[in-house]
Amino acid sequence: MPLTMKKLAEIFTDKDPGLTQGHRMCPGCGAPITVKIALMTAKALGYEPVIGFATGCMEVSSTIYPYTSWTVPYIHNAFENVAATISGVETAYRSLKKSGKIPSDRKYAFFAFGGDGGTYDIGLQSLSGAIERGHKFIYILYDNEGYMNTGNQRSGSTPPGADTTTAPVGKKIPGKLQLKKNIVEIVAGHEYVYAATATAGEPMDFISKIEKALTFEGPSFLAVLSPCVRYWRVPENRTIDITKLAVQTKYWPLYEVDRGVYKVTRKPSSFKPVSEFVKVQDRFRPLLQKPDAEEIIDELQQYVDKRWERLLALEEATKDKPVR
Amino acid sequence: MKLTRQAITGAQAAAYAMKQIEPDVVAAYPITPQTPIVEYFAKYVADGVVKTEMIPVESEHSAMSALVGAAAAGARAMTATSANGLALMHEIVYIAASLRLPIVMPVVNRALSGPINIHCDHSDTMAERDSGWIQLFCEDAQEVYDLTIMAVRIAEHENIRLPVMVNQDGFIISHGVEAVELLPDDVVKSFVGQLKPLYPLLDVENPVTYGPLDLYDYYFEHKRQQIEAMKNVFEVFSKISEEYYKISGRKYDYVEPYKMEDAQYVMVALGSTNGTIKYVVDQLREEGKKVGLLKIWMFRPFPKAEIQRYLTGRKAVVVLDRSASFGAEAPLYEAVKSSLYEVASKPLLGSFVYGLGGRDVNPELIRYAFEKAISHELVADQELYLGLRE
Amino acid sequence: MAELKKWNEVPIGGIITEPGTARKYKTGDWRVKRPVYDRSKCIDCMMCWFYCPDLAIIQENSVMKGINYFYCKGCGICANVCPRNAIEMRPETEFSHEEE
Amino acid sequence: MPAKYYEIRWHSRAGQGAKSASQLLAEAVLDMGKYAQAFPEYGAERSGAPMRAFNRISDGKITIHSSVEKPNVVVVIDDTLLSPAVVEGITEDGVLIVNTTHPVDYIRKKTHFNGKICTLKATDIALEEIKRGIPNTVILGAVAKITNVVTLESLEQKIKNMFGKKLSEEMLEANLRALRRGYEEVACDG
Repeated sequence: MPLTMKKLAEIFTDKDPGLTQGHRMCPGCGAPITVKIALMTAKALGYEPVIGFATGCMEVSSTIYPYTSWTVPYIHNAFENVAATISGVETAYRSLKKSGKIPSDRKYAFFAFGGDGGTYDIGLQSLSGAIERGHKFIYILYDNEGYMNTGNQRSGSTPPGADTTTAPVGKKIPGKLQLKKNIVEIVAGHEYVYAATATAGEPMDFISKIEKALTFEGPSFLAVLSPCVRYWRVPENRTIDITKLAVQTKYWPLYEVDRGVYKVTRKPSSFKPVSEFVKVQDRFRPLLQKPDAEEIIDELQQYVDKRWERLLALEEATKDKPVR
Repeated sequence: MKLTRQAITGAQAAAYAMKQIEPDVVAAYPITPQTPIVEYFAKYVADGVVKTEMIPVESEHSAMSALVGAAAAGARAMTATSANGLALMHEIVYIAASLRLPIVMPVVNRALSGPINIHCDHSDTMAERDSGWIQLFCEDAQEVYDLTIMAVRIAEHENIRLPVMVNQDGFIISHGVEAVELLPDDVVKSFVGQLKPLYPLLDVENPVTYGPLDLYDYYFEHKRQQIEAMKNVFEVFSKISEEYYKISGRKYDYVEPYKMEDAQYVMVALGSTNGTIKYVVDQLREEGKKVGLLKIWMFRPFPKAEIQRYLTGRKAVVVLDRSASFGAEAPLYEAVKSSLYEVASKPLLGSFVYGLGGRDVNPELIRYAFEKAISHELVADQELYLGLRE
Repeated sequence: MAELKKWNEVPIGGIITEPGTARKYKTGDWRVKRPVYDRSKCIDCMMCWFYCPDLAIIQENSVMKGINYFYCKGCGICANVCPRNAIEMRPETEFSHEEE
Repeated sequence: MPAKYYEIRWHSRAGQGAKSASQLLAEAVLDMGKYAQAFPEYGAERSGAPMRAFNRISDGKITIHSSVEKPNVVVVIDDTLLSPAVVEGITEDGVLIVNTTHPVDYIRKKTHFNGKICTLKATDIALEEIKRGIPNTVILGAVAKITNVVTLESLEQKIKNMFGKKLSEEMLEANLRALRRGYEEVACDG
């Protein structure tokens, strides 16, 4: 039976999810919600999470010495190497278990958490290497579409037209021109991997994907849209409903790729135009004030439509055809 | 005790020591001239000779990153690298020391790019001299074997908890075949013993946080701890060296004085060149010249007291550096010179940079440098070059 | 946290050996709006608890018990996700005389 | 008194086995209770490029770690490499050993070397005995004969230890025959 919110609440009446109060993330931040859901699911299913964190907002704000917001084993090494770091932890676990140096009756879950900077960009090599080597770990990307820790710079995940300090909307250039990297397909290209998108606004989908990742005999990867209210320039209380909107507008399609087999996990019966997702965020406001704003939004609409159709086609084409 | 004497390369000596140490985790990436170490070790793993789990990482950066994870988890962890590989690790080399993880890493010294060059000099390891790692230097393959085994004990000692680089000269030692006395497996195993993990991540009963944001209120205190741990190395090294002597008959120290008793002209150097210097010292002694050698085994922490003790009152001291420090005095020279600031009777000092990018240093060049000292032609703040066309 | 310690009084390597010490750190004073909870409207759906980024919702066995103002930063997510409008965000100035 | 070293320089093409031959020699010398070094010279060259390897042999411990500049013996595994450069630095009483089917005159002409030259048809012998044109073993036999730094027995024992487990009895015998023929068939001039 899948975990429900009520069930989780019962389980966590007298225990913490691994993350405690007193962290110093911005009010309304999506990242701690993402992390909390992942850890609660693992703990509820009897796993002992051991976690690695890439440098970023959440890493900084949760461990300001001598304070730590973690009650699970936690390691931060650097910005670009959380996947390699957790691969070392996981390997140590296998080695020590094999040689009888640690008890073998525990069910560990090795998590690596990183933002989009640590995942799409500077940490991509480390991530690719760890996945290719087949370590059993779960990589959770909390994707807030920019380098928010350093104050809203462009990342490989920033959508076109979003105003950032290193790709600002200017008189000549309308902000970032390039589309987001398709990180899930990059990861899914490693063949023996479970890769999926998720977001807190669709909690049951998110929880079931964590469950699947926990039991997957190999590396798994979840790209979780996790708004940064500050630099998306949305009200602090809209963190959750904006991610729902992202799904309803095809901006953030929910799907998974299990060893090459695509499955779209949420198929809304009707969609909203992507402009609804764009217009609620003031990071797009400078763009929207430009005379050709409509054109740019049309382009984005066409892109999300095409990507959706492509996903459905991939689902059809890869059905029952796992690469392994 | 049964000792095996084998003709092996420095790379084999390192790999063989690693086999006997049998770390829990090895993460490594090949790079010339370190490659044979990871190849030999991979074969031990593939043949089931060791129980070690090997992580065939995609870069040196990930090698050191994975080892930080493995060592924090509570595993005995090792890697090996050279030159650009070490440079790529650099950021994590510091982190490994700062997190006080007892990782041991053979480093096969090679010139740093650019231009790219695969041959020996010490620029790679010198770029890490302030990283918080203990740095040991080997004259030959025997020392590679011995010091790699000793390094494990030093790194893991409760008063130390610092990583160690065991340096050997690229190709000259790593690929040269020499006689090496190998200890039996069980002797090495009982010497290195078992790692006693400190704050292991895998202890979920006692969850710890590694690598927090450490701001101006505590960062300095943590650095002071590292400074103190480095000071503790002297005492611990001596103790472990004594223990190693009992099982091997070979005695190590921070420095090795060679024909120093009455020496008036002394050379100071790191690595394989010391062997060549010994040869020249023997020759010059035959000619009645009072020359000697002070070989540096331990460069970090720097054995200042020994430098002062051995060099005070000598007529002249020549320091050889196999790396340059652009815009400053060469690293070993700078350290020796600064150590002698406080001594009452200062020798004449001279600095020679040699052997960059694998440039050969032969007995004639060493003799030339000694002759400069003997004829009192050294100038303390003039850097000279051995084997360079000028 | 207590007085700052000397270098030889803290564990090596910056490692924090006591879990969850951040609980000692008050984040409630960041708040400019306060969520006020109306038990009569609440259906204990646990949405607010599930989504609170600061883990400031108090519940027992899936029964809503209130809000921990020592930690609550006042983001208002709880009020926004509440299907029954059982949580209202009110300016902190209204409560400035009260102790938490 | 500084130890006296006996030094050998090997010339071959990368992949022809000078490195292995020099290593095997060092190991055999070591088994005799003496000291030896073997070290190749590395560049960026790939198979086929001219390369060099070195041995340094002594009754006492060898500390020196510089390149060999004044070899007592130069061994040329591939006679297409013959040129004055191969005998560069060779000591006055030095010996040049060449794997060749050419006469000594040809070698003198190619190298301008006036000292002692020893030749043998190592590749032919290798083909006859071990059915493969790998002349190392044969040449090591010749080195034993000419230099006296290593005994034939020690080389035989080394080959037995090294190949004993990997090769069939027949192949091992063939290698030992190749070694002995190298020892017996090398001919010197000057």
